[in-house]
Amino acid sequence: MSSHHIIPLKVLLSTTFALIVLTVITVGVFYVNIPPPFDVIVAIILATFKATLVAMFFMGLYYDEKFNTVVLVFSLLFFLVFVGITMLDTMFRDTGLNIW
Amino acid sequence: MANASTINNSRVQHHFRNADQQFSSSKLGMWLFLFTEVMFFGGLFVAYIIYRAWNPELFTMAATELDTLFGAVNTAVLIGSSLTCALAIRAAQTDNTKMVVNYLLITIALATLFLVIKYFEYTAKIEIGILPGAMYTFEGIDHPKASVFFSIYYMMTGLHGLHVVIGIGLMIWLVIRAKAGDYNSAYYTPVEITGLYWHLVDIIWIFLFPLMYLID
Amino acid sequence: MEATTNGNGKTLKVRYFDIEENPETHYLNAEKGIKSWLFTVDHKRIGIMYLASIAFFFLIGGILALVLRTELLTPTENLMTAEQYNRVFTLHGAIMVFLFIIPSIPAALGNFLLPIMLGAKDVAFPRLNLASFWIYSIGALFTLASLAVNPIDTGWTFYTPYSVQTGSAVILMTFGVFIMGFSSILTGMNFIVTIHKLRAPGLTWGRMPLFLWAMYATSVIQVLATPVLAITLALLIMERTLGIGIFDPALGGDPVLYQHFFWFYSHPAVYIMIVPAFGVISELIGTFSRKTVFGYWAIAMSSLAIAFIGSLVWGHHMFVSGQSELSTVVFSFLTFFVGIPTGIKIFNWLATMHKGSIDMKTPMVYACMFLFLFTIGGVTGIMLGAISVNVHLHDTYYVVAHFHYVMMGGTVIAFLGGLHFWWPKMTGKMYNEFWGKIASAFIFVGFNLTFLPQFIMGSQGMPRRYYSYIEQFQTMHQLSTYGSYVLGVGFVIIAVYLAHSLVKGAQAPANPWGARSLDWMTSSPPDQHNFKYQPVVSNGAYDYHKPMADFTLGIAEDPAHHGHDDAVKVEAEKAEIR
Amino acid sequence: MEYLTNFFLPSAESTYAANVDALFHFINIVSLILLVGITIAIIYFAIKYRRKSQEDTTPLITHNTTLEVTWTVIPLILILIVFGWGFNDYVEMRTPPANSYEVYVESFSFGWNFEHPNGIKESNNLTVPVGTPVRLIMRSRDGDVLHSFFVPQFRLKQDLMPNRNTYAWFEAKNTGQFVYFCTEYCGGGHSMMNGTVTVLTAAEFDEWNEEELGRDLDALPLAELGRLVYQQAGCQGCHSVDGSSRVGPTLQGLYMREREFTDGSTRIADEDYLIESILYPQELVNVGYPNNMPNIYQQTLSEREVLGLVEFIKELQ
Ligand code: HEA
Ligand code: HEA
Ligand code: HEC
Ligand code: CUA
Ligand SMILES: [Cu+2]
Repeated sequence: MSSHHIIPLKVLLSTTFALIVLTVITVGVFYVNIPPPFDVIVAIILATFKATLVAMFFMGLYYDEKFNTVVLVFSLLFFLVFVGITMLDTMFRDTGLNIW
Repeated sequence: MANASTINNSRVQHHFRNADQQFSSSKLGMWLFLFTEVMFFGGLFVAYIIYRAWNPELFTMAATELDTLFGAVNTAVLIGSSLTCALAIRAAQTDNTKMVVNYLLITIALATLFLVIKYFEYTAKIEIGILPGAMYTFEGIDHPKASVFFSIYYMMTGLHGLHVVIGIGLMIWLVIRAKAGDYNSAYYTPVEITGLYWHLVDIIWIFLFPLMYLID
Repeated sequence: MEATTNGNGKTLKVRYFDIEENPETHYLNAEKGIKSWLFTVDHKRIGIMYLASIAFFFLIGGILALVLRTELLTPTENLMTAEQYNRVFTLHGAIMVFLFIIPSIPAALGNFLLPIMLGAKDVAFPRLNLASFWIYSIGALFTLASLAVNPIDTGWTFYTPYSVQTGSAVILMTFGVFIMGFSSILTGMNFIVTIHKLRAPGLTWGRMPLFLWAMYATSVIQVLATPVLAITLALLIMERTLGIGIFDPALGGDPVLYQHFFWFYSHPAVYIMIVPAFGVISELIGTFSRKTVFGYWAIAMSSLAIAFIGSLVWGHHMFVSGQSELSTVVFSFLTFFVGIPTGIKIFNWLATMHKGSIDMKTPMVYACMFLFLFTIGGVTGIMLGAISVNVHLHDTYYVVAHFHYVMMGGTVIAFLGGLHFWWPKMTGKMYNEFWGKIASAFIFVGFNLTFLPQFIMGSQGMPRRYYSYIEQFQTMHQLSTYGSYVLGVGFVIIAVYLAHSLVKGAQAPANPWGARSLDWMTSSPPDQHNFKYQPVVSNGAYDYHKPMADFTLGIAEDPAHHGHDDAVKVEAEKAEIR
Repeated sequence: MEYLTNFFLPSAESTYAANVDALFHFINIVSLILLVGITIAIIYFAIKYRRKSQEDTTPLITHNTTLEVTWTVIPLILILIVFGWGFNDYVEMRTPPANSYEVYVESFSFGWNFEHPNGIKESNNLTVPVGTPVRLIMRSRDGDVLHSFFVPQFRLKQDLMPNRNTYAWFEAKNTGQFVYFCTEYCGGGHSMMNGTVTVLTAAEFDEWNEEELGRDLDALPLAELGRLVYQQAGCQGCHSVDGSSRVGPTLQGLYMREREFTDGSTRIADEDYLIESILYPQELVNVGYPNNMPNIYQQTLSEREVLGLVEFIKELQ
């Protein structure tokens, strides 16, 4: 059964290494002073990348039943819906209907 | 929740056809639970994003009060604990009970270290009057909504901290059961599932760190 | 007791077995004593405990409704002051929503039926299921505690900043709801896993009863939206205790943001209420028309579509709240799309009745009533979704009438239908058909008399949550109040004859309605482990064109026991074991 | 028909009201057709296909694509029409003409203040000229809760918040008095937070303006001033002058009556007491009433106004 996959030690260690390196990069980027809003974007991309590594290898999604990945992706999607649609309000208040 | 479903030792519960079915059910259950965790923290992230979009200057000013070093070290600590946690599962899969216990203990130690660091961070802030909400008295940030930033900060890190505490509790319980020899390659569902939970706690911190500490 | 079958897509050897009629021992009497109930992990008993709890809370909520209707008989003070009135409608709304309707079909009927319909022995996590029930009870206790301390007066929506400022026990109440949220989440998770992992051999997705599809969609919404309610209420509690200033304008927060948070849960929550009802109606109409449900896949998928689209439309409660015009327009646009899959369901049910063999038993009477009342509730929802009209109708009795038509006329009616339908299965007793129909007539008349006038006075401009009103509305209010009394009489009749049937009712056969799904392929009441054998499914749940003989299947675990020795071989196509 | 439409909706008194009503009637008619169709189908099927014997068999009809597409597409078209129509009118309702007459609206628990561009202030009644677009700039009082301004006959509704302004506009077609309500739940006085919009002809409106502007508050006798303050500072929302009980006790006959407080003490309602209970309402709380009288009058009322209130209350015997 695929979900009983024993994740190779090498994979675990290199994932950890990659995560630490990415953390260093994240902090490094902070000191480079990228102008907003790109600083946030870079930070989010790096964090997403790290999170993907954790999910795939530490949490074993890479070896696991596909449906579990679907569940995770779905939850992120709904989070984005929540933020996205709410911001249609919070970012466009008092602009009236002139946007059309 | 993971625990309740799997208390029964290696025996397969009567309504499952076999161990595989039980294992993959538990795992799916845990993933769904993580789904709810994403939405639970999601609410706070939404509040964060919206307030940041409204007051970008406030977030820049306020983040200077947060210590990047503390944040970075804690990130590394949690990544390390994720590794040892994954290793504990590996040990269980390879029938190495002793290492299961050892790895779990290291994980617990790292988690505790995380909390200790958080403790110092919090006290440093509380001393200068950076408290959540109405108790906020700090005057170093010249912004009418400064207290809102720190409310969000305390809510997010506090809820995350609460998850760390729960994680420690779960792992202590795993250690006790592992010492009793309950886990082996045929049955290690609780370890696996607690591991999933722990990695999610790690992931959330991975996002919190740049969003809270690294704003310029 | 593992049936050692391994039929990954292979042909299974299957034997018929007889369903035992009126068994000596069944889940109700297999164990005795109060503890055997309170600490049971049997999904059926948990379902029954939920049923009792929600009946209790429906009674309380209903009595509060009658009290507030009585106050509204005249424009002046009848029974209570404005403050007391505010508490009464808040408690009525909160109890009906959080303690009654959300757990009603999913937790009570769902718990009882879901594993049986799947041919499983229990839900995937039985202990977690019991925990859900206890969490629900603890949450309910907090709610009741708030009643004793200082009943809350914020409206069931807890809008800030009023909920931050009022002196009533908001924290106790919201904490109770917070706790109950977890019960809902855990039940949802449990059901999703059970449906994914514990389907009987041969029970493919396409053979599942539509009730299960509906429960699946419901569970997805529960798992998805409820955590947001939890965090919202947690933040509200923090707002009151610490003054965190996220939602409270006095501290720099934004009250409209609170409304987004609240409705992000509470709009999908209305589909937590109605989608299970759709599931029940599919079962009722299929069974009592004795006909294959028309457009099986359309009905199954429309539940998921409703769950999905329903998650995108929460802002239609906020058209005049001061949210941006842009989002108002987007929300209005998305809102209407829920009507499409819902319409598909309604028309498919009608098409199922076409050329059927329709037996107007009480459950079917309720199903037809549902079609009528829910359509009214639904189309008035479309009315409310139209922005310009909503500006006029928002927060008037038109909205009150709309949501009672969908919640009471939809969910509660479907629930009553389901209750009568599965009553023989759950209790082993038949209810009284004659009184069943009389009561349904009272409910139909009383309901319309109560809520139709509310549409009219709402459009004329009668605001909701009003303790007194201008005289112009008095006639309508009086009609509405009298209607609610008729409604009350209907419910009393139901309570009486159901109680009577428990004591003196006729023994129910295993399959009184000639239904085809697995819940009817076991004795009434079912065995402690649902089935004496691991059932194997080789027909769809609505294959009414096939003879009944095809349906009583099972793998004899112990051939000496009840199995026919001259076993017939049945091809179980694609009998997958996952 | 006329009768029927009036039965459902109050008379349409603003320029955009008729459009809203048209959509309302359109949806109603379409819904009614759908509902009647569905109901007939249920009843017809239930009779025609009723079970004749227990051995009845039914045909296997799994689906019918043409039919299903039909009942997907027709509703789709209908909802697009309804959306477009509602959207169109909404744009109008949200776009005040450029030359609108502007009124500031303030809501508080439990009452309304209106301030005209020329400085005239009114409470619980808004006076406007007919045939002129009026733009409302609305806000709830600082520290107060949400309220909502609803004039059924204008088809106008908008929430008010304490932390930012919201806007609405209308143009009255006819003169007259129109009720408005508060439609955002706001506590004990929610259902008493109503008032009127008085629409005058242009000439009457000018006259009214002159009268109001000409009034010299300082010359007003104290009791008269008190009555004005009673109406305009929101006391009216919670206190009646006719003996009936609202959120707070009635002011009628209050003077020199013995009062009982939640701390067990009692006191005669003399002048001192009246002044104290207006300025420091939180100190002594009457038995049987919530402690929610606004604690704001030290700031908002002048000394003369408070004295005026006292004189006014004294006269209410
Ligand atoms: C069970 C609960 C339930 C259900 C199922 C619904 C279903 C719907 N609701 Fe309702 N609603 C509530 C419970 C529910 N609602 C509650 C509790 C409130 C008030 C909360 C509060 O403020 O306290 C509310 C309030 C509410 C509002 C806000 C009103 C306001 O405060 O201003 C709106 C606005 O858009 C709305 C819309 C809808 C729509 C479009 C649907 C749709 O899902 C309906 C879809 C169904 C149909 C359309 C009928 C069947 C279809 C056909 C016959 C096909 C033909 C159809 C077309 C041509 C479109 N609802
Ligand atoms: C599931 C949801 C639900 C249900 C079923 C009901 C049922 C009823 N509701 Fe309510 N209602 C709400 C949910 C519900 N309501 C909500 C959410 C609000 C908004 C609150 C707010 O504004 O915050 C509201 C508000 C509301 C108002 C508006 C108050 C206001 O705005 O001022 C009114 C007024 O008429 C009303 C009336 C009624 C009536 C007469 C019934 C009747 O249908 C009740 C009939 C029931 C009975 C009479 C009980 C009789 C039972 C027995 C006798 C025993 C039977 C026992 C067994 C079967 C075991 N409700
Ligand atoms: C939000 C509602 C509210 C408003 C607005 C309000 N009051 Fe009150 N008032 C109350 C309540 C409730 C009480 C009784 C509780 C108490 O004694 O504090 C009260 C008590 C009083 C009393 C003491 C009455 C007695 O019976 O002993 C006086 C006098 C009074 N108010 C005057 C005023 C005046 C004058 C104004 C306007 C300038 C005003 N109030 C505005 C709610 C209100
Ligand atoms: Cu003000 Cu309701
Ligand atoms: Cu909604």
